[in-house]
Amino acid sequence: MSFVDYADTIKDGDTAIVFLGHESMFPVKVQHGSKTQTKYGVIRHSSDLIGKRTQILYSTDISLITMMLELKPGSIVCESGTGSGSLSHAIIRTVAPTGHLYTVEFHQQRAEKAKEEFQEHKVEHLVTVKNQDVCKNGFGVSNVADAVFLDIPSPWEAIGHAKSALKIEGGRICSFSPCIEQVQRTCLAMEEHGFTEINTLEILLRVYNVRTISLQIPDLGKAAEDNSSTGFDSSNQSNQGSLYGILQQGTAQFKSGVPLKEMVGHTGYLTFATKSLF
Amino acid sequence: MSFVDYADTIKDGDTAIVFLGHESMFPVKVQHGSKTQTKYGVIRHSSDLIGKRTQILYSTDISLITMMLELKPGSIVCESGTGSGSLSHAIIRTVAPTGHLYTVEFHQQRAEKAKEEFQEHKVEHLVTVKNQDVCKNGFGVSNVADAVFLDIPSPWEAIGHAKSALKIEGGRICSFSPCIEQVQRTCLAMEEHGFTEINTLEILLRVYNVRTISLQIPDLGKAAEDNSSTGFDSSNQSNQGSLYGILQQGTAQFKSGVPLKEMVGHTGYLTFATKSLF
Amino acid sequence: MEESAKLGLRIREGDCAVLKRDEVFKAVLVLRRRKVIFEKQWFYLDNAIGHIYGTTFEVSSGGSLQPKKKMEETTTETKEAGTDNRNIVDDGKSQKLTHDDIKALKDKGIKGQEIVQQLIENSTTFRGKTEFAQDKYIKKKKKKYEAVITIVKPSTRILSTMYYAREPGKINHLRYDTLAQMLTLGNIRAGNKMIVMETCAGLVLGAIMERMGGYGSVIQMYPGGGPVRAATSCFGFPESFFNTLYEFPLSKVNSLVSGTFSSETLPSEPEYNVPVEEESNGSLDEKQTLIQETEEESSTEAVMESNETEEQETMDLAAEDTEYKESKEKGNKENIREKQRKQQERRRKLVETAALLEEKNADGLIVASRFHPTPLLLSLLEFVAPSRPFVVYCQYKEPLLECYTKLREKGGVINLKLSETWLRNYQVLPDRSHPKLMMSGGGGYILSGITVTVEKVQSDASSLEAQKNEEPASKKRKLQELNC
Amino acid sequence: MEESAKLGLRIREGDCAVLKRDEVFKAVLVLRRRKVIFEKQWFYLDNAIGHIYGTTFEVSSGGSLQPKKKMEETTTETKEAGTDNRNIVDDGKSQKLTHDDIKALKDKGIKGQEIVQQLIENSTTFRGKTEFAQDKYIKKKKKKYEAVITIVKPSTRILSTMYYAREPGKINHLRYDTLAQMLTLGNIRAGNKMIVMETCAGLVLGAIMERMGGYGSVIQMYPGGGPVRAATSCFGFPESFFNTLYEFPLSKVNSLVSGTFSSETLPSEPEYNVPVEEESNGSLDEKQTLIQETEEESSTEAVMESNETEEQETMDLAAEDTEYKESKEKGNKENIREKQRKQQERRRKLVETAALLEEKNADGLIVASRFHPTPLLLSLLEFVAPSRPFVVYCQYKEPLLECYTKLREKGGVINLKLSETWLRNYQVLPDRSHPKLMMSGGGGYILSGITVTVEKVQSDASSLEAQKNEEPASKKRKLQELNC
Repeated sequence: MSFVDYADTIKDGDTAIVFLGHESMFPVKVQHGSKTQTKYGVIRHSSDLIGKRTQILYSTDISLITMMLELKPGSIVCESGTGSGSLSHAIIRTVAPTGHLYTVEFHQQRAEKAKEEFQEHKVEHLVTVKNQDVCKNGFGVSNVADAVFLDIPSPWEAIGHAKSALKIEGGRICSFSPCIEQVQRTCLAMEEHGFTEINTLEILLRVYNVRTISLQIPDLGKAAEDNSSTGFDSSNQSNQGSLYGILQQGTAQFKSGVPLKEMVGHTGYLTFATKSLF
Repeated sequence: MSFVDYADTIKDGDTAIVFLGHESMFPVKVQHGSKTQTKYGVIRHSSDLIGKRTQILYSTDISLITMMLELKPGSIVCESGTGSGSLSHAIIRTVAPTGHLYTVEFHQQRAEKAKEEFQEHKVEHLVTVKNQDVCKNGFGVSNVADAVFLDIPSPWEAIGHAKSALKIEGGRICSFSPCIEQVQRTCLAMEEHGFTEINTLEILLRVYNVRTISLQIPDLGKAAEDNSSTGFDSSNQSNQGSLYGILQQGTAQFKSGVPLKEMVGHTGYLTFATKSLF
Repeated sequence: MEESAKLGLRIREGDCAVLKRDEVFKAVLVLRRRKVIFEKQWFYLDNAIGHIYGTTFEVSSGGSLQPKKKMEETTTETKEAGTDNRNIVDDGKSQKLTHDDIKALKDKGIKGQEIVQQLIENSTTFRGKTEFAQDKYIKKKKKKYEAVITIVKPSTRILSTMYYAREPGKINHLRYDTLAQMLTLGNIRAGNKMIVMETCAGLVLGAIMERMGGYGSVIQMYPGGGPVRAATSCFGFPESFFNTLYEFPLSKVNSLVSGTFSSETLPSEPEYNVPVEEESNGSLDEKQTLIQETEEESSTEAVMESNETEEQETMDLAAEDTEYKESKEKGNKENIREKQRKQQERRRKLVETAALLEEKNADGLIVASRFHPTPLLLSLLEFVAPSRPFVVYCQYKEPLLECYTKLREKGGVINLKLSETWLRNYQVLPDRSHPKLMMSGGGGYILSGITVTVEKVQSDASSLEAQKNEEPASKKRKLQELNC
Repeated sequence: MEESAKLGLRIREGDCAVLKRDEVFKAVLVLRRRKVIFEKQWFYLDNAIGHIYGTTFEVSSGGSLQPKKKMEETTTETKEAGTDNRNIVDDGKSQKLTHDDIKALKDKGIKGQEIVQQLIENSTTFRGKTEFAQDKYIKKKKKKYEAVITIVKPSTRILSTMYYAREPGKINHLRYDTLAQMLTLGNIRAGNKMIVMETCAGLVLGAIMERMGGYGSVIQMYPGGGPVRAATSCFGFPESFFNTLYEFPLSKVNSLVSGTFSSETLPSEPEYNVPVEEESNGSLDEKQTLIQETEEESSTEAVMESNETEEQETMDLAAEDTEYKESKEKGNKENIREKQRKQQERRRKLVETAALLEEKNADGLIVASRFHPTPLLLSLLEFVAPSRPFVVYCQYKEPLLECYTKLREKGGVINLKLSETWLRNYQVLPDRSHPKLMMSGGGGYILSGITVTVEKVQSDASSLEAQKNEEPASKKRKLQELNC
């Protein structure tokens, strides 16, 4: 099964994701005779998860990149570096069946690993991998791309190459950098090369755990004889149309969306820009 | 009445805050014979609000600055620039009755305005205002301060002066800058001057409106004869221990903490550091 | 390059195009001899027709558009800058030109660029300002007096940004980055069979259709009389995209689930009192109304200098009520035979759509509506194949907490995740980089998950098991710690 | 400078001091001949006594502390840096020194600095790394092998940071910047009369006392047998601060409000079965238990090289249960006359506290507890003067929504505001500045407001009026838009 289609059943040689518990999932290459039946039922191949396997939190950025670069079926995209291929897979899925990805990776080992994976996932017809330095040699294509994505240490050195890879009538570019100094240089380079709509963004994901929380109702004692006008006690609270579903034995229970104690505080800055015709 | 005490009743010449509606409040200088009675009742002098009158959103930063500089009654503090005096007032309130604030303002008009206000608010014994350039002339005091606060365009030029204003045995410093480039230079200068625990923070306030929201229950029609196992309709929902207090006529009503559509996205970076004995 | 693709690059009469000035967008229908008002400027689009999308135009006198030549960055004279603001006393009298003076200049047809130059020359404080302050002043004035607009081709990026800025109420305050998350979490791509339930003016539908590129199929569930596609029609999709778009009334969902659905009962039901023409799929009839409101706007303020905060004009498009009325009137004029033919066609497609849903093999479900999400999810997930993603957007967090709980109770879903995103924009300028001073307070909340097969025999036991097991040991410990 | 102030600068035996290494804190009691374990290092504090707070020490062999001289930045040899990581293949074999080799070096008493040097020399990939990667490597190894700790004086800043990092459950996950907001919103300052209800181990109480500097008074409301002040005792306040600290049992609040309160009924009531010694105000008895756990920790791992994620040791202080038991035992040993004297003293102070509350003129109310905030607020606001601030912290948002609603219904409060803060830490380094990669997901929620006088006659009408009026027109319009 290709990474760009759904299938109804798991086939020999497929990569499937097995979920066990709340946050635990892993890919399994399905072998004849093995089972991926869990107590929750059969988990079938869901290819969108595989693309994320190396950088699961990156998907928040990938989402924004895909939309802001206006990727869709048929788009021609240039990317550097290929890295773990997590964005490459996302791009390929989006531009299939008629688009193409040109991805340039500086590190030889990684380039070869990516090539192998694209073959294994049956998407090699949608992608061209090159092992070269994008800052020196560019993408190896001219005036074909609708969009360019850069995730390299010195993106400002590749802006010229990015511009010439983009179509004559224009297109979109995105550069991902963890450090603000890289962003500063990249924005300058983009401006020098005549890019417009230069816009730097950052996106963070805040995940909430849905929990049932019980808070104790404090014991404020008895008001004795006189029940004053301000008296608030737990016994009459339940009659007042409280927010809470269950109120029992001095405890208020409610559902809460509780933020995780720790979250990813930074992945990188995303700088988008447009190449205009003029 | 002084800005550093509470009083039970409004006196002639006091500055009082009048609240009208949800987000509207303003200070009023009380004149004999005038009234500050509103339909909600009398609002008495609450001096913590007056300090915020010029930069109400700044109070989130002030809170963090006060705690991270370890300000308390008796602290000696140096500040530049005085600006609108909103932080000065907050510092004075915190270090009173035994501490002191030395505040240096470069702009002559502002320095005089601040001096007048301190007199008017009867806190002039707790503060010394100087009209000079802190980067050239420093704070005019040596080895007396427990804490130094900088809110000037080139804080890195004042780090040396800040160091010599701090007590020999050490103290805390904070620099507030809107731009990251200022922070970069300031951190370098702090390191060069031997400050430790250099730490840059940013704090943002997210305010929630508490609202009663009604969401319509969609009309999914009748399941006719057969009520299937998956059937979910609005009629039996109310029996299921729903989260919602009120559920009437196809509408679910609930309280929600709704974030404001727009919020302050940036005031400045806060860089804290410690001057150690060695 | 294909000829058709090349054609799409040029601005044509009848296109839905988007006007852009700085970060302000406005969708308009490209028509000849129609006055358009945008950002206090009025002009005609006639001259734009035939130019390539992305072209920047200048508004010249008489409201005609002229393509702007490549940025000859107007260096407004050698700047003489002050060193700091120590000597600047702002008395509100620093500008010697009055509002009337400026209006006179504009009336004479003086270009914006020249007006800015005159403002600088007549400012008593300009020379004393720092270089940074001078830059800022020039930028501000340029923005005010230079009448430059760019015409861009609509896309999900542009339309979702535009709607969020101009008409957030129409799209349930769905912020563009949240929409981006939904498209990725929903794994929207060519070849999918998607179910969509949205009340976002058709923006979410359009985003899904763009991402599917005409391959696969989309079934739009709709409340009330018919699907709303005002924003969908702005995307400028080729007609072929609409051949694989289906719609199905929400009010028939329960009967379809229970197996009692019948299309025969359809025409007599009350919700079909509205004329069928309403469901025009982005045809020109519907677009015709896009710009009707513009001419009612006062054009005089376009040249006024004022200190008021700028008000956004009401957007031209998505005037659903008006569309509705207009098409109704038209419907009355049309002959009865045509109406019957359309009703038959409609019924045929409804049966076809019901069959598509009954296959229960959709590749995903996207919900983004003003309705409570729980009943929608519990019903519509019936039509989704196992191991497929679903994504629900809600402006409020609380209904998604309930939805999460109910889905857990029902079972058949895993990987449930409730989240929101924070979006920060940056100003990146030499020595003056920082996050933008204002940011969006919230972009709404998303609940996403994946469907799984629950085998009937053990369904109850296993879903309980799943609930227990999905709270790992470490979580439980934490919870105890919290409540101790 | 006063002599007393100067004395506070020096580390003395019996002080509660805070150990600091990078951004990790741990509170300890300074005692001679007591082994302390911190960040996998063990040592004795004997040599630290007499040094000024803020001094940095190195741990030398035998666990003795030596003041570290001013940073001789160890420039580990001329660096020969690679230009990029193109040729680096990570095969996990780049370090030639084994764990045993390193252990042997440590056992020989070789200093951390030298071990780092040896690690660099024995790394096959170090020279190929970029300068940045080399720096990073050195920093990482230094942190691991250089045994450097700083002893700092406790403060709200340090204790609140420490508790949030090490024992968030003990302080209801109250993040330090949220505490900072509370102190400012509550207008805490010298001379106030504050009411505090907290179950944050006494941290919030301590923060308030620090900010009041011994001027004014604080009334601590407590649930159960007595107030918890484990964290309060760490601040090292002078004894005089405790003269103005009062406590009052929550279980007597309703009777006090209704005017039926009597101190005579007190000793026979069940909640006073616990011994009265429990409420020791940060005396040394209580502190004695602070470091008792440390010696149970394994000291062998301090010198081991391992790849495990570092686990935080349990904090030494705030071991309330143990304190409780110990003082109970001691209580049994003490003679009965002392016990009676203390009970009388306790009753006298209770009556005094009740009188303070009954004046209904407190300058503010701070609540930060594990209990539902609504009943606390509705009752305790009775004791607050008009025109004073109140601040409620809750780890969860939902209870504060209810609290907001109930307060609105009851009236007598204005300026109600529900908020949370986002805190972002930054790495600022030349060419490598960015927000830290991890951040806190949430620091809890705050509801704050100001009390007002509601005149009895018109109270109902005016509070209704207030409710209506506090939703301004613009808000109402927005709401309609949302729900359309």
